Amino acid sequence: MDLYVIGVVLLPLIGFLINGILWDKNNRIVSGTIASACVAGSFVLSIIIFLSVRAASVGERSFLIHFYDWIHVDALKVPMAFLIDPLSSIMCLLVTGVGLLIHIFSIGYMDEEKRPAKYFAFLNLFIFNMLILVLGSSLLTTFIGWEGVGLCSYLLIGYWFEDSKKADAGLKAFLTNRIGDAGFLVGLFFLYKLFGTLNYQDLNVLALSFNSPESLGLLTAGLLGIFIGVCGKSAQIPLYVWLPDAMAGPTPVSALIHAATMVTAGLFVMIRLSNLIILSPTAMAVIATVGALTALIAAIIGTCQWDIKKILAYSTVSQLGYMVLAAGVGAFGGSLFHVLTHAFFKALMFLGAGSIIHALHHEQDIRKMGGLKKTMPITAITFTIGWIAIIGIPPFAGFFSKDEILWSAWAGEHGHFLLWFMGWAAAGLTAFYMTRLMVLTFWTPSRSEHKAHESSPLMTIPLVCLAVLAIFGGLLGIPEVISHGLGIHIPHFLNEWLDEVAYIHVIHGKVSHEIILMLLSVGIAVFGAIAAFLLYGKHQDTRERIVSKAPKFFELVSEKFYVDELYEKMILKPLRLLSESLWKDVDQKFIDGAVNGSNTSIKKLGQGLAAVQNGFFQNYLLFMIVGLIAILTVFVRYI
Amino acid sequence: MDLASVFFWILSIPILVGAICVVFSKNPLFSALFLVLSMVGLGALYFQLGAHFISAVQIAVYAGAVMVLFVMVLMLFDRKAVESEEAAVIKNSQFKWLLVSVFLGLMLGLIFSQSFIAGPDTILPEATSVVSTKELGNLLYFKNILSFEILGLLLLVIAVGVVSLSRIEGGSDD
Amino acid sequence: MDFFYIFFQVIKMLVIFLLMVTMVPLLVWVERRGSAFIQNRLGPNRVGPLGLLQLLADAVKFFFKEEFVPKNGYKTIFYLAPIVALIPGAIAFGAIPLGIPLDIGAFNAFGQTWGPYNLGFQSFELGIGVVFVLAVASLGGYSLLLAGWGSGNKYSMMGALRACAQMISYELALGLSLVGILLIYGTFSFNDIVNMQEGPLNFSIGQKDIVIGFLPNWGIFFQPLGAILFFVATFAETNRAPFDLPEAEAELVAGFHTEYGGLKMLLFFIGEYGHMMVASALMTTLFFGSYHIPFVTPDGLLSFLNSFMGAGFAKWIQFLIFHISFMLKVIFFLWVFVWVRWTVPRFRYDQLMDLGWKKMLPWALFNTVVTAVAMLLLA
Amino acid sequence: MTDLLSFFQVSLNHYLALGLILFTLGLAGVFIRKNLIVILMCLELMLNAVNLIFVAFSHYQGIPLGQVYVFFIMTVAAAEAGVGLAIAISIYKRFGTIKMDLLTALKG
Repeated sequence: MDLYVIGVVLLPLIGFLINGILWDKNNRIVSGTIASACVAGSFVLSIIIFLSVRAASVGERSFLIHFYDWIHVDALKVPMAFLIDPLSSIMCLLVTGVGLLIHIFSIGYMDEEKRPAKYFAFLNLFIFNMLILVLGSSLLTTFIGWEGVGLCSYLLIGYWFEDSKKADAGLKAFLTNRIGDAGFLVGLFFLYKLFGTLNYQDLNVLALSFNSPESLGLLTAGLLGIFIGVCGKSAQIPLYVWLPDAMAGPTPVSALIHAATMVTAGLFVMIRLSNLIILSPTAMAVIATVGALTALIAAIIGTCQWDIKKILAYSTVSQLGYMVLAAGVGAFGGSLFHVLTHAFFKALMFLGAGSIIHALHHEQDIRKMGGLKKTMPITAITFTIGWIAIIGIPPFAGFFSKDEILWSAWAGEHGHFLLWFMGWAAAGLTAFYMTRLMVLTFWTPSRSEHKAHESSPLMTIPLVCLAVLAIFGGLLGIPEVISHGLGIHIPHFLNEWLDEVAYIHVIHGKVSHEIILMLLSVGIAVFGAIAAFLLYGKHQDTRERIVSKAPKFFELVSEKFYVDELYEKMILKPLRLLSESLWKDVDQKFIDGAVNGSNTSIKKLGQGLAAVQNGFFQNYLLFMIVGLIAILTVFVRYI
Repeated sequence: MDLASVFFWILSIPILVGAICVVFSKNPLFSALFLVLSMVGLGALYFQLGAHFISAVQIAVYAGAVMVLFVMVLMLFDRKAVESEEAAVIKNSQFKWLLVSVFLGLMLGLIFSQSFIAGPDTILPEATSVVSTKELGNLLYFKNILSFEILGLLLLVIAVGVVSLSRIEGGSDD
Repeated sequence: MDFFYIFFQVIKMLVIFLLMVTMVPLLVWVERRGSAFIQNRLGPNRVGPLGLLQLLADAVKFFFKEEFVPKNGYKTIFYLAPIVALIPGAIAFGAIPLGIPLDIGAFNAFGQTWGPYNLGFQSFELGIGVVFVLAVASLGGYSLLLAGWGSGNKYSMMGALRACAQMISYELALGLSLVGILLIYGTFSFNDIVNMQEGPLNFSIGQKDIVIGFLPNWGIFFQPLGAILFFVATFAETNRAPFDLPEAEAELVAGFHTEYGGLKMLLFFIGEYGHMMVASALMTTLFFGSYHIPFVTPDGLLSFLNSFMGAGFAKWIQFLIFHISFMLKVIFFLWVFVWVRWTVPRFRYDQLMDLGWKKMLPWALFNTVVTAVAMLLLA
Repeated sequence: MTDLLSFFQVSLNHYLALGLILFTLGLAGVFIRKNLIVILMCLELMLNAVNLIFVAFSHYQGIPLGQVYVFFIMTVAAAEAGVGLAIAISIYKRFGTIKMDLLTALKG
C-alpha cells in the first residue's frame, strides 16, 4: 500500500518535472502524453488503493502511512504522513479520474498554444498538490496542498499572462484566497490551542469525547476561522468574487480547478472536520446561512450573464453554496455526494463549453452563438445530459444529490424552512439560467460569425465519459424513499462508506413529506426550464417587457450587485490610502530616518576608529594579546 | 632521574636554543637553520614519547620539506631585502616583550596551579606504551576519515592556489 | 640495558660507521677505474697494485690543501655545509641491517654473569625503519643549500637551488614508489622485511598458497615497477648522473661545490657516496632479499658449517657469509651507479622536472593503486 | 635535594612548560620581528609547540588520538607554509620588500 500511495503522489510530480525540463521544447503531443500518462498511472493506483480500502473490513479502513517527522518542536509534532481512508481514497479517485479526462481534453484544446509544456507542467503540479491536500493526515499537511493548489490556480488563471486582464484575474484569485488562508491559519491556531494536535484521527477521537461548554467559544472561533478559509477556496460569500474572474484561464483549467476539484477542497476539509463542526451550533448556523445565501445570490446573478463561462462560473458558485448549505445542516454525506455529482456534470459542461469556444475561435458570448445542435452533435448531446443533471431531473445525478440536501435542510435538526426555501428557489433559478444557456447556444438559429465544426475525438471522448458519469453518478446515493418505493433495497452507498470517518446522520422523516418535497423541487425546475425556454425562444418581447418594467433591478443583477465596486470602495481604497500614508509618513520619515541616522553615526564612529587600523598587523596582534592576557587573568584568578 | 628525564633535559637544550635563536638571529637564514635544529630535537622528543611515526613524519615533513622550502624561498630573494638591521627593532620593543612575558607567566601559573592540571606533586601515571603505526593508521583512516579527506581537499586547493599566487606578475602600484 | 649491552652497541655503531667511511675510497677507485674501463682508458694505475693506493695519495693531498673561505661567503655556513652533508647518509645507513643477527653467549666478567646478547648487525633497530631512512635522507638537501648560500657565488647558489628543487620533486616519487612494497610487507621494520624475503617465492591467492621453488622470495618479483621507479628516483636523490644537474660543469662550473676544495671537498664526496650506499642498501633490502642467499637458509647453512667446525666458530662464519652476501649485492648496485654515470648523458632541466612530475609520479601512483586493488581482490 | 631531584624528574607538566616556552617564543617572534618570512617561521614554531603538547598529552593519558591531530596540524602547517611563502613572493614582486613595517597599504 505504501508504495502505491507514494506512486499516486509522485507520478504527477514526475510529470511536472519532466514537463518542467521540456519547458522550452514545446511539443503539445509529447508533453500532453507525458502529463496524461503520469495522471493515468496515478489514476490506476488510485483505483487499486480504493479497492484495497474497500476490501478492508468496516471500521478498519483507515491506514496511516508515515514517512518522516516534518516538524518536531517541543509538543508540536507534525508528521509527514498520509491518511488513506474512505474519504481520501474516493477524493483521490475523483481528482485523478476527472484530472485524467481533462488532461486528455487539454491535448486537443491547446492545439494553438505556444508553450504547452508549461501548461501541462502546471496541470500536473496541480494534481500533485491536490493529492497532498486530500491525502494529508493532518490539517497542516493539508495546508501545504491547500497553498499549492492556490499557487497552481494562480499560475493557470494567469497562464495567458500577456493579456494584463487575465494576469490581474490570477492576482485577484490569489489575493482573495490569501484572506481566506489567513482565516484558515487562525482557525488552525485556535484548534491547536484547544486540542493540542492537528491530526485528523486524533481530532476525531477528541471530538467524540468533547464535553466542555466553556471551550465551545474557542471551538466555534476556530471553526469559523477555518470556514473563512473555506469561503476563500470554495468561493462563498463574501469571498466568491474571484471565481467568475478566474474564467480568464484556459477552459479545461476552469473545468478541473474551478469546478471539479480545487473549489471543493473547502468542502473536503469541512467533511474531515465534520465531527467537530457538529459540536458548535453557532458555526453550523453561520455555515448553512452563508451556503444558502451564496446559492441563491449566485443563481440570481447567473440569470443575467451573457458570457458562457461566466454563467457556468456563477452556477458553480451556486452549487458550491448548496454543498456548504448541506454541511451547515449536518448532511456531510449529501455534501460529498453533491461534490462528486457536481464534479461530473460541471466538468462535463465546462469541457462542453470549451469545445464550443474552441470551435467558435474563442467566442464566449452566448448572444453570438446558436444553432450548434446540428454542427456539434456530440457536444450538444453531452451538454444536454449535463443540463438535465444540473437542473435536477431524475434519474440523472444532480437530482439525487440536490434532493438529499434540500431534504436535510427541511427535515434535519439543524435545518430551517428558510434555508430550504432559498435552496429551492435557487434550484428554480438554476433551471432557468441553464435552460437559457441551452436555448441560446444550441436551439436557436446561428448568430455566429464563424462556422462551427465538431471537435476532435481527443476532446469528445472525455465528454462522453463524463456524460456517462453524469447520468449514473446518482446511483452512489439513492435515497431510501425511492429504493423502498421501488421495492428493492439499494443501500445508500456513500453514507455507509463515509460512516467511519465523518459525521453521517441519516434523517428519517415522514415519507410523504419527502416525496412532496421531491415533487416540489422537480416542479420548480421544470417551471424554471419552461419559463426560460419560452422567454428566450419564442416570446422574446415578453422578456423585454419584463425587463423594462424594472430596469434598475436587472441592471443591478447584470452588474453582479456591484460587489466588486463595493469592495473597491470599502476595502481597497482605504487600504491604499493607509498604505500611502504609511509609506510617506512612517516609512520615509521615521524608519528611513532612523536607519540613515544609525548609518551616518556608525560611519562617523568608523572614521574615528579607523585611526587604530594603522596597517601594522603586529599592532593588531598587540590588541589580541592584551585581550588574551585579560582572559587568562580571569582564569588564573578564579580557576 | 630515569632515562626519560635524561632524554628530556638533553633534548630540551637544542630545542630551546634553536627556538631562541629563531627569534633573535639577525639573518633569516640562520633563523631557518635553528628552526630545523629545534624541529629535529622535537622529533627526537616525540620518539622518546612513544610517537615513533609522528617523529619520523616530523623530520620528513617539517625539517625535510617545509623548512627546505623556507630556505629556498629565502634564497630567491635579494640578499639585501632579506638581511637588514633588525637588532634595533628587537631591542626597542620592550613593551611587547613585557606583554609576552606576562603571557608566559600567566600560562605557566595556569599549568602549575593545582586545580587546572596535575601539579608537580601529582604526577600522572606514565603510559609507557608505544603507539604503533597500525594503530595510528586505523585511527586515521577509520575514525577520522572525514577529516582526512577534507585535509586532502585542502591540500589540493592549496596546491592550485599556490601555483596561481606565485604566477602573479610583479609591478608597482597602478 | 646494562654496561656490556651499551658497550656492544657503541662498538657496533663505530664499526658500521667506519665500514661506510672506508667504502668511500674504494668507491672512488671503482669509479675512476670503471670510467676508464668504460671509456677504454687505463685510469689511475701507478700508485700501488692496480692503483689502489692512489686514494691514499689523494687523501694526503686533501689534508695539505689550504683552507679558505670566499670573500662574499658566510664562514660558519661555509664550514657547516660539508659536515651536514655527512650526517644524513651516516645516520640512515645505521638503520639498515647489514647481516644476520649475531648471538653472543653468556660470559663472566667483573665478577658477574652478563648476557646472553642478540645483536642485530645495524646501528639501531627501529620499528619505523623505512620511514626513518626516508626522513633522514630528506635532510640531505640542507648541505647543498648551505654550500650554495655560504659560498656567496652565483653559480653555487644556482646549483644549490636546482639540486634542492630536484630532491624535493623526486622525494615524492621515491616515497610513493615504496608504498606498493610496503603494502605487501605490511611493516616498516627492516628486520621484518628481511625475514619475509627468506625462502622460495611464495604467495597466496585467495585460499590457495602458491610456491615457485626456483625463484627466491624477493620483493622485486612482487613489485618490479616499484623497484624500477625507486632506483631511478634514488639517482635523482643522490644527484648522480644522469640527474647531476646541480653540478653541470657546462652551465654552472661545478655547482654548489665550486668554491670547495681540500678536506671539505672530501667530506662532500663521502656524503655523496654515503647517499649512494644508502640507496643501494635500501634497494637490496627492500627488493633483493637483503642478506639472504637464494636456496640457502641461515639454519641450513649453520648446520652445514657445524658439520666440520666448532659451534662458536661456525656462528661467526655464518655471520660473515651473510654479511658478504649483503655487501656483494650492495656493491653490484653501486657499480650500476657508476656504470650509468658513464653511459647515459645528462638530462636537460625541464626534461628532469617533466620526468619527475609527469611520468614517475603518475606511474608511482598507478603502481600504488594497482597494488592496493590487487591485494584487496586477491586477499 | 629531594626537591631538586623531583624537579628534574619529568612529568607531563615539564612537557607542557617546554611547549609553552616554545609557543611564547614563537609568539614573541611573530610580535616583534619585521621580516615576513621570519614571522612565518615563528608561526611554525608555535604550531610545533602545540604539537608537542598534543603528543605529551597523548602519551601521558594513553590516548593515541592526540597523535592523529598532530598529523592534521602538520598537514595544515605545510599548507600554511606553502601559501605564506607564495604570498611573500608575490608581495616581494609587487612592493620590493617583505618588511612588515613598510607594508601598511591596508591602513584605515
